[in-house]
Amino acid sequence: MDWELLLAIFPQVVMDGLVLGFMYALIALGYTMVYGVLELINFAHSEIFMVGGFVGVEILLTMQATGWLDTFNPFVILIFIILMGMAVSGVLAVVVERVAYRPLRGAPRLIPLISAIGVSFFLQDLVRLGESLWRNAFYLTYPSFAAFNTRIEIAETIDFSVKSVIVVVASLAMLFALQFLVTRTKLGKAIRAVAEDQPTASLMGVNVNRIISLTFLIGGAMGGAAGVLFGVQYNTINPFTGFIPGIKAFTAAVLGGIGNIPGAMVGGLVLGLLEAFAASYLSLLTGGAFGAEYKDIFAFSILIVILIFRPRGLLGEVVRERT
Amino acid sequence: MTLLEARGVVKRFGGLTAVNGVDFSLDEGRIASVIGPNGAGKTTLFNTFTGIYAPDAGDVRVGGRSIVGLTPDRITTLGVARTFQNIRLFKNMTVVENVLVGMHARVALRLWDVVGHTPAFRREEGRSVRQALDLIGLVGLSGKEDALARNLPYGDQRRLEIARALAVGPKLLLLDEPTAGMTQGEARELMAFLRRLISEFGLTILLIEHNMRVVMEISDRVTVLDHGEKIAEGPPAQVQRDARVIEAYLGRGRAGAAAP
Amino acid sequence: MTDVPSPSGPTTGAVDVAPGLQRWRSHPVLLNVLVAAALFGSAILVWVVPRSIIAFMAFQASLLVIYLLPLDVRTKLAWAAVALGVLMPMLGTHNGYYMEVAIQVGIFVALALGLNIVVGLAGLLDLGYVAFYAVGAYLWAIFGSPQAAKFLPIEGVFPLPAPWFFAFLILGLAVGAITGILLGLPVLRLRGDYLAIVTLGFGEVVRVLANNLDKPWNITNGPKGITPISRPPLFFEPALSALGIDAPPSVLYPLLFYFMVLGIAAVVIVINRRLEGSHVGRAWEAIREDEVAAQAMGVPLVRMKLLAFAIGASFAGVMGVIFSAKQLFISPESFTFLESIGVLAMVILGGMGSIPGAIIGASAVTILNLQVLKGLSLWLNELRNSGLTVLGYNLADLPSQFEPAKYERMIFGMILILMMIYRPAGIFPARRRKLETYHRGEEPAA
Amino acid sequence: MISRRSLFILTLALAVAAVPATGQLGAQGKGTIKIATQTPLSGELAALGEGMKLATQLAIEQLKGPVEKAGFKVELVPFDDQAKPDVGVANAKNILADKDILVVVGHLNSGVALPASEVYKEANLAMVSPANTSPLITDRGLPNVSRVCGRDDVQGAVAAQFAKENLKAKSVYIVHNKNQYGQGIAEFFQEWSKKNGVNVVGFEGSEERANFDPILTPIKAKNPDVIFFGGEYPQAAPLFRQAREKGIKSKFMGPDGVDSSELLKLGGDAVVGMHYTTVAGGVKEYPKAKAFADSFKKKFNKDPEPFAAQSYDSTAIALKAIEAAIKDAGGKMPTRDAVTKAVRKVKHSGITSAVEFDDKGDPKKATYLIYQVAKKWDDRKMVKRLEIAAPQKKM
Repeated sequence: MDWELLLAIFPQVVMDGLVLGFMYALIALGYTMVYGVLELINFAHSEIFMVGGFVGVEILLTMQATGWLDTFNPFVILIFIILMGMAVSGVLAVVVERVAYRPLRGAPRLIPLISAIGVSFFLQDLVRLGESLWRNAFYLTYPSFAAFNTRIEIAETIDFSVKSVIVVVASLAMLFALQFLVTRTKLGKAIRAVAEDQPTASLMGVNVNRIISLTFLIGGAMGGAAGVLFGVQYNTINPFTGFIPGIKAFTAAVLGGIGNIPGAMVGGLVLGLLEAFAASYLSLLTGGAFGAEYKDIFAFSILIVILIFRPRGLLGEVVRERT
Repeated sequence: MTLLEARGVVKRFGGLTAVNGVDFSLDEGRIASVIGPNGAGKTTLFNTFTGIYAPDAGDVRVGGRSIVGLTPDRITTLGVARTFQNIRLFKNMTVVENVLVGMHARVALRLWDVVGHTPAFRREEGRSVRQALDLIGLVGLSGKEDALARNLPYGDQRRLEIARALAVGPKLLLLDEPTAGMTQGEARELMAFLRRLISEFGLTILLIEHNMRVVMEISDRVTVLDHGEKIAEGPPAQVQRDARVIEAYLGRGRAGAAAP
Repeated sequence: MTDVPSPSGPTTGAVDVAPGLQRWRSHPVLLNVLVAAALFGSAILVWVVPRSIIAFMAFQASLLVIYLLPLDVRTKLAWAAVALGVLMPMLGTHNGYYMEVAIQVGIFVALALGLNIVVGLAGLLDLGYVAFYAVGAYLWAIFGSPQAAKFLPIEGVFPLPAPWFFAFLILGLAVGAITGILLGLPVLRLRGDYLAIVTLGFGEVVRVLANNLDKPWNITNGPKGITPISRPPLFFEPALSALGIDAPPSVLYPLLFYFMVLGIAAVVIVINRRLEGSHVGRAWEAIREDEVAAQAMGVPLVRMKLLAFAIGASFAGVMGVIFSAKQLFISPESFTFLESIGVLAMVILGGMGSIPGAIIGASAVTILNLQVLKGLSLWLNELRNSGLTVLGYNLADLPSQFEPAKYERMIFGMILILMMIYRPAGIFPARRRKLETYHRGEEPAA
Repeated sequence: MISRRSLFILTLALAVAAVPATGQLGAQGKGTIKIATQTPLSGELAALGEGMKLATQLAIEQLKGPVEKAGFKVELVPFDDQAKPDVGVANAKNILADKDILVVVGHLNSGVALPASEVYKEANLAMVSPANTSPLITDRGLPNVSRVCGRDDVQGAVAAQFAKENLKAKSVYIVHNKNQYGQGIAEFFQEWSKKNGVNVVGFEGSEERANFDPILTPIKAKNPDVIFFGGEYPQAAPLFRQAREKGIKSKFMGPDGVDSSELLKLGGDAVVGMHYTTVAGGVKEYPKAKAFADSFKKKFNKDPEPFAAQSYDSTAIALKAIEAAIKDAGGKMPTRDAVTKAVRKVKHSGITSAVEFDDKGDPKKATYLIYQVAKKWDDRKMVKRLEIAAPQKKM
C-alpha cells in the first residue's frame, strides 16, 4: 500500500469532492423545494438541470461562431450564461409543472410521479432530437476559457483551478440567497405556509398555484445554474448528462433531510466527498479489485441505509404524519 | 371484565404532546365515548389503541394482553376494528370487495390453494362471500354489492365502513365520529343499530363523537380530553355538569379550532 | 389468452344500438365467420408475402379482434389456441423473424404481468424491475456456460448439461423471488415515492455489479458478457423424426422457445387471474387504495407487499433464464433503466391492474419497437438515399441521428405523460369483478 | 362501447401499419442473390454504419458483373442493428428467413456480432466482418465467420509496443469505459505493456461521461508517461481535456474507437498530438483506395468513413465467393453452405490489403496503423503501419 500517495492526493480529493458536492447541493435544491411543497419527486428535475447545461453551451458556441467570445470578459460571459441558464430552466420547470403535474394534483401520489418520469424521458430525447437537427451532434463541448483553467498552486501536490473556486463560490452564494429568500421574506413565508398546509394557506389568502409555480421557477433556476456550472467545470454535456447527477442529488436531498435547504447543502457535500473518496481511493486501497465504478453502489447504499434508519435525513425534523 | 385498558399513555410529535398520560378502561359489552374539543388528542388516542402510533410511554392492553409495539394488523386480529373520521374506504373497489378485505386475516389459505383453486379455496371463498353478503344486508346495503365504494352516497359510505370493520370479527369496535355529516334522524338510526350490535353480537364499542346529544344518549361512560389530558370521566350526566368540561368547551368556543 | 373476461357479453347489448346491428353483433355464427376470415385471411397473406410487415400486423390485429368481439370465453380460447398454437408456429417457421417477435412479445407479456402485480395491484412503483430479469438471466448464463468454472474451483462440470435448463427455470423462479424479498425486506416500509427511487437505485446496482464483477472473482465476465450459453435439449426431436418430420435445429429451437414462452405466459396469466380474484389480490388492491385502512382491517402490510414483490420478481426470474438461453449471449447492456421503464410503459399503456391491459400493452410496445419503429427507420433511410427533394429540402441532408427507432425514450415518455393525464386507468382499464362471478359456495364444490 | 373501440383500434392499427410499407412486398423471384448489411444506421454510431452500408452498395454496383453474367441479379438488403445485441439477433432471424441472402457484411460492434453470428451459424450463412476486432469473433471457431480487419489483442500489443518504443514510456496508466470493446482492448494493452516491461501504474474502468476528477486525481499523483484510454471518443475527449486542464502532462493514446473527427471537435487542443491505433486507416493510406474514395465521394457526396473501405473489400470477397459457388453448383443458385465454404478459399487483393483467410477466419496478414492527431483532423499523420498475422493459439 502506497500510503504516501494516498496522503498526497488527499487534499485534491477533498477539493474534487467539494466541487461535486456543491453541484449536487444546487441540484438537490430543486428536488427539496418541490418535494417540500407538493410531496412530489420531480423526476424531471435532472433534465431541467441538463437543459441549463445546453443553454450555456449553445450561447457559448454561438458567441464563438460570431467571435464575441474573445471580446468580453470571461467573467461577464459566465454570469450572463448562468443567468440565461437559470431563466430558461426556471421557465421550463414552470411549464412542466403546468402541463404534466398540475392536471394531476389530487390524484394518487404514484400518478404524478409516473408523469414526472415520462417528462424526464421525453425531455432527454427532445433535446437529443433538437441538437441532432441543429448541430448534427448531441455531445457538445464548452469552449474553454484560459482564465478559468488557470491553476492556483498551494503546495506541490495541491492545486486547483479557478473554475473550481467559481463553482464553490457561486453555489454558496446561491444557497445563501435562497435560504434568505425562504426564511426572511414574505414570499418565503408564503412558500413555507403552502408547504405546511395547502388548504389553510389558501384560506389565509395565499395564491397556492402561484406559489407552486414560483417554487418550480426557483428550483428550476437553481438546477439551470447547476447545469451551466457543470458544463463549465467538466466542459462536456449530452442529453443524458442529467440522469445520474439527478439521482445523486435526490439522494443528497434525502440525506440532508428533504424539504430542508441547509440539509440539501450538507447532504450534497457529504455525498460528493464520499463519492470522490470512493472513486479515487477504492482502487488504490483494494489493489484494483474494486474500482471507481463502485461509487454509484456506495451512493445508492447510503440512500437505502438513510431511508431505513433515519428517513428524515441528517438535518430533518420529525414531522407528524397525516393520517 | 375489562376488555380495553390504557395506562399512562403518552404520545408526542416533536415538541407537541398530543396525548399526555391518559388512563382509560372499558368493560366488555359497554358503549363508551371520548369527547373533547378539536385537537384534544382523541384521534391520537384512538391511533395508539389500534397500533397506528406506538405510545411513547404507558401501556395499552386488549383482553389483558399488551399491544404496544404490535402492528395494526396484529392488533386487528386480536379483535379490535375501527372506522375512520374521514372515511377511508377502498374507493375503487366494490362494496363486497371492501367487506371481503376486512376478512383477510380470517382466511386460512395457502398460496397454493389460491393458485391451484383447491377445494379449500372454494370453501373459504364461498364462506367469506356469504358472510360478506350477510354483513352488507345487516347494514342495509343489499343490492349495492357491485357498486364502487366511491360512488356510494355519504351515508352509505359510513355504513360500508362499519360493515367492513365488522367483517374483521371484532370484540371491540372503535368508531371515529360515525355520525359526522348525518342528520339527527340518521344519527339516531345509527345509534339504534349500534345498540343492536351490542345485544346481538356481544360487541364492545368506543366512540369519538361531537354530536353531544348522541353521546349523552347512548354512552355508558364518557371520557373528556383536553390538550391531551383526561379532564373528566364518568356517566354522561355527571360529565355534563363537570366545570372543567364546560370551561374546555366554552372557553374555546370563540377562539375556534386550534391546529394541528 | 386464457379466461380473460368478455369485455361486453351479448347480454349487455346496449339499448342505443339499432336492433339490426344488435342482432348482428350477437350472432355467433357471423362472428365466428368474421374471426375465421380475419385470422386465416391474414395468415395466408403472411404466408404468401412472408416479408411484409403489414401482413404480419394484420395477423396480430386479428388476435385483437378475437379478444374484442363479443364471443363467449370458450370460443375465444379455442380461437386463440388455433391462432397461437397452430397458425403462429407455422408462420414463424416460414419467417423466423416473426417467431422472434412472437417470443419477445411472450417474454414481455410475462414481465408486464409480473410488474402489474407490483405496480398495478399492490401500487408499489418499482423502477428497477429489470434487475430481477437480469438475476434470472445471469443465473443460467453463468452455470449454463463455461463461465462458472472461472470462479468455482470445480473442473469439468460447467457448462451444465442442457437438461439442467429445466431445473434452472424453477431455480430462476426461486432466486427471483428471493432477490425480491431481499430487496423488499429493508425497503418496503418506505413510502411509495421513496420506494420508487430505491428500486431504481437497486436496478442500477444490479447492472453495475454485473458490469464489474469480473474481478476480484470473475463471476459475470463484466462488460464482455457471457457466451456461449447452453440451450435446452430438443427433447421432442426423436418424436418428430419418428413421425417422419426432419427439421433442422434452426427451426426446432425457435419452436421450442416459442412454446415454452407461450406456456409460461399462459401459466402466468392464470396465476395472475387467480391471485387477483382471491383474498391476496384484494389485499394488494386495498394496500394500493389506502395502506393505513388496509392495515387496520388486518392486512399484514409488509408480508403482502413482500409477496407481491416476490411473485412479480419470480416471473421476471423465469423469463430471464429463458432469455439467456434464447440469446446465447448476455451482457449488462440488456438490463438498463430504459428496459425497466419500457416494461412500466407497457403496464401503464394497457391499464394498471388490468390483466388484458398488461398483455395488450406488452404486445403493443414490443411490436412498436421491433416492427413499426424499425420499419419507419428503414423507410427514412431509403428516403435519404433516394436523394429526393421535398419543399426545397434535400432529404439526403436529414441528420442520421434523427431515427424514429432511437427515440424510444421520447415515445415511452409520451406514453407515460399522456396516459397519466388523459387515461390514468389505461386503454383497457381493470374491470371490477361482479358478484355473480364469485364462488358463493351454494353448491358443494368438488 | 365495443364497436366504437374496436373500430378505433383497427383504424389505429391500419394507420400504423400503412406507414412502413416500403419495399417490403414482393422482392422475391428466381435468380436474385442478396447481400445483407447489418450495421447501426441510427444512433451515435450511425455515421460509421451508414458508411459501411454505402460502401457495400458501391461494391455491389461495381463488382457484380461476374455474378450477373452467370444469370443472377444482385441486391443489397440493409439492416439497422442499432448497435444493440437484441436488435441484431432479431434482424439476424429476419435475414435467415430470406433465403436469397447468401452473405452478411457486418457488424460494426462486436457485442452485436457475437450473438448475431450464432444465429447465422444455424443456417451456415456466411458473415464477413469489416470491423469487428474482438478476438472472440474468430476464436470461437465458427465456420461461417470471417473478417478482413485486425484484432484487438494485436491492436493492444501494437499500441503497447508503440508506447514503449516510440513514446519511450516507462509507466502507463490505463483507463477504460467499462464496455465490452473498451475494457477488452485496455486489458490487452495492459497485458502487453507488462510483457514489455513497462510499469502499469493503474488500471481503472468507469462509465462516467463527464466528471473524471476522481479518476484523474490519482493519475496526476502517479504522473505516468502515457495514459491509454480504452473506449470511444465521446468519453475519450472530455477525459483527455480534463486531464490537460488538471495539469497532467502525460502523453495520450487510444484505440480505433477514438478514430473520428468528433474527437478533435470535443477534445480540442488537448487531443492534438495524441496517438491512436486503428485497423481501418483513412483512404489516404491505401493507394488502391484512392479510386474507391473518389467514386464514393462522387456517388454519395461525402467522404468514406472508417471501415467503409473494409466493407468494400468484404463485399468484394463475398461476391467472389458467390461467383465460385455458382461455378461449383454448375451455374445454379448456390447454397449458403457452399458460399460459406467458398468465402474461406477466396484470395483477394483488396483496396486495404491482400486478404487471405486462415482456418479461423482471420486474415493471414492484417494491417494495423498508428496515427497522430493534428490541429486539423484531415492532417492527422500516419506514423506507423504494420502487417501482422493473427495469433494462432486462443488467447
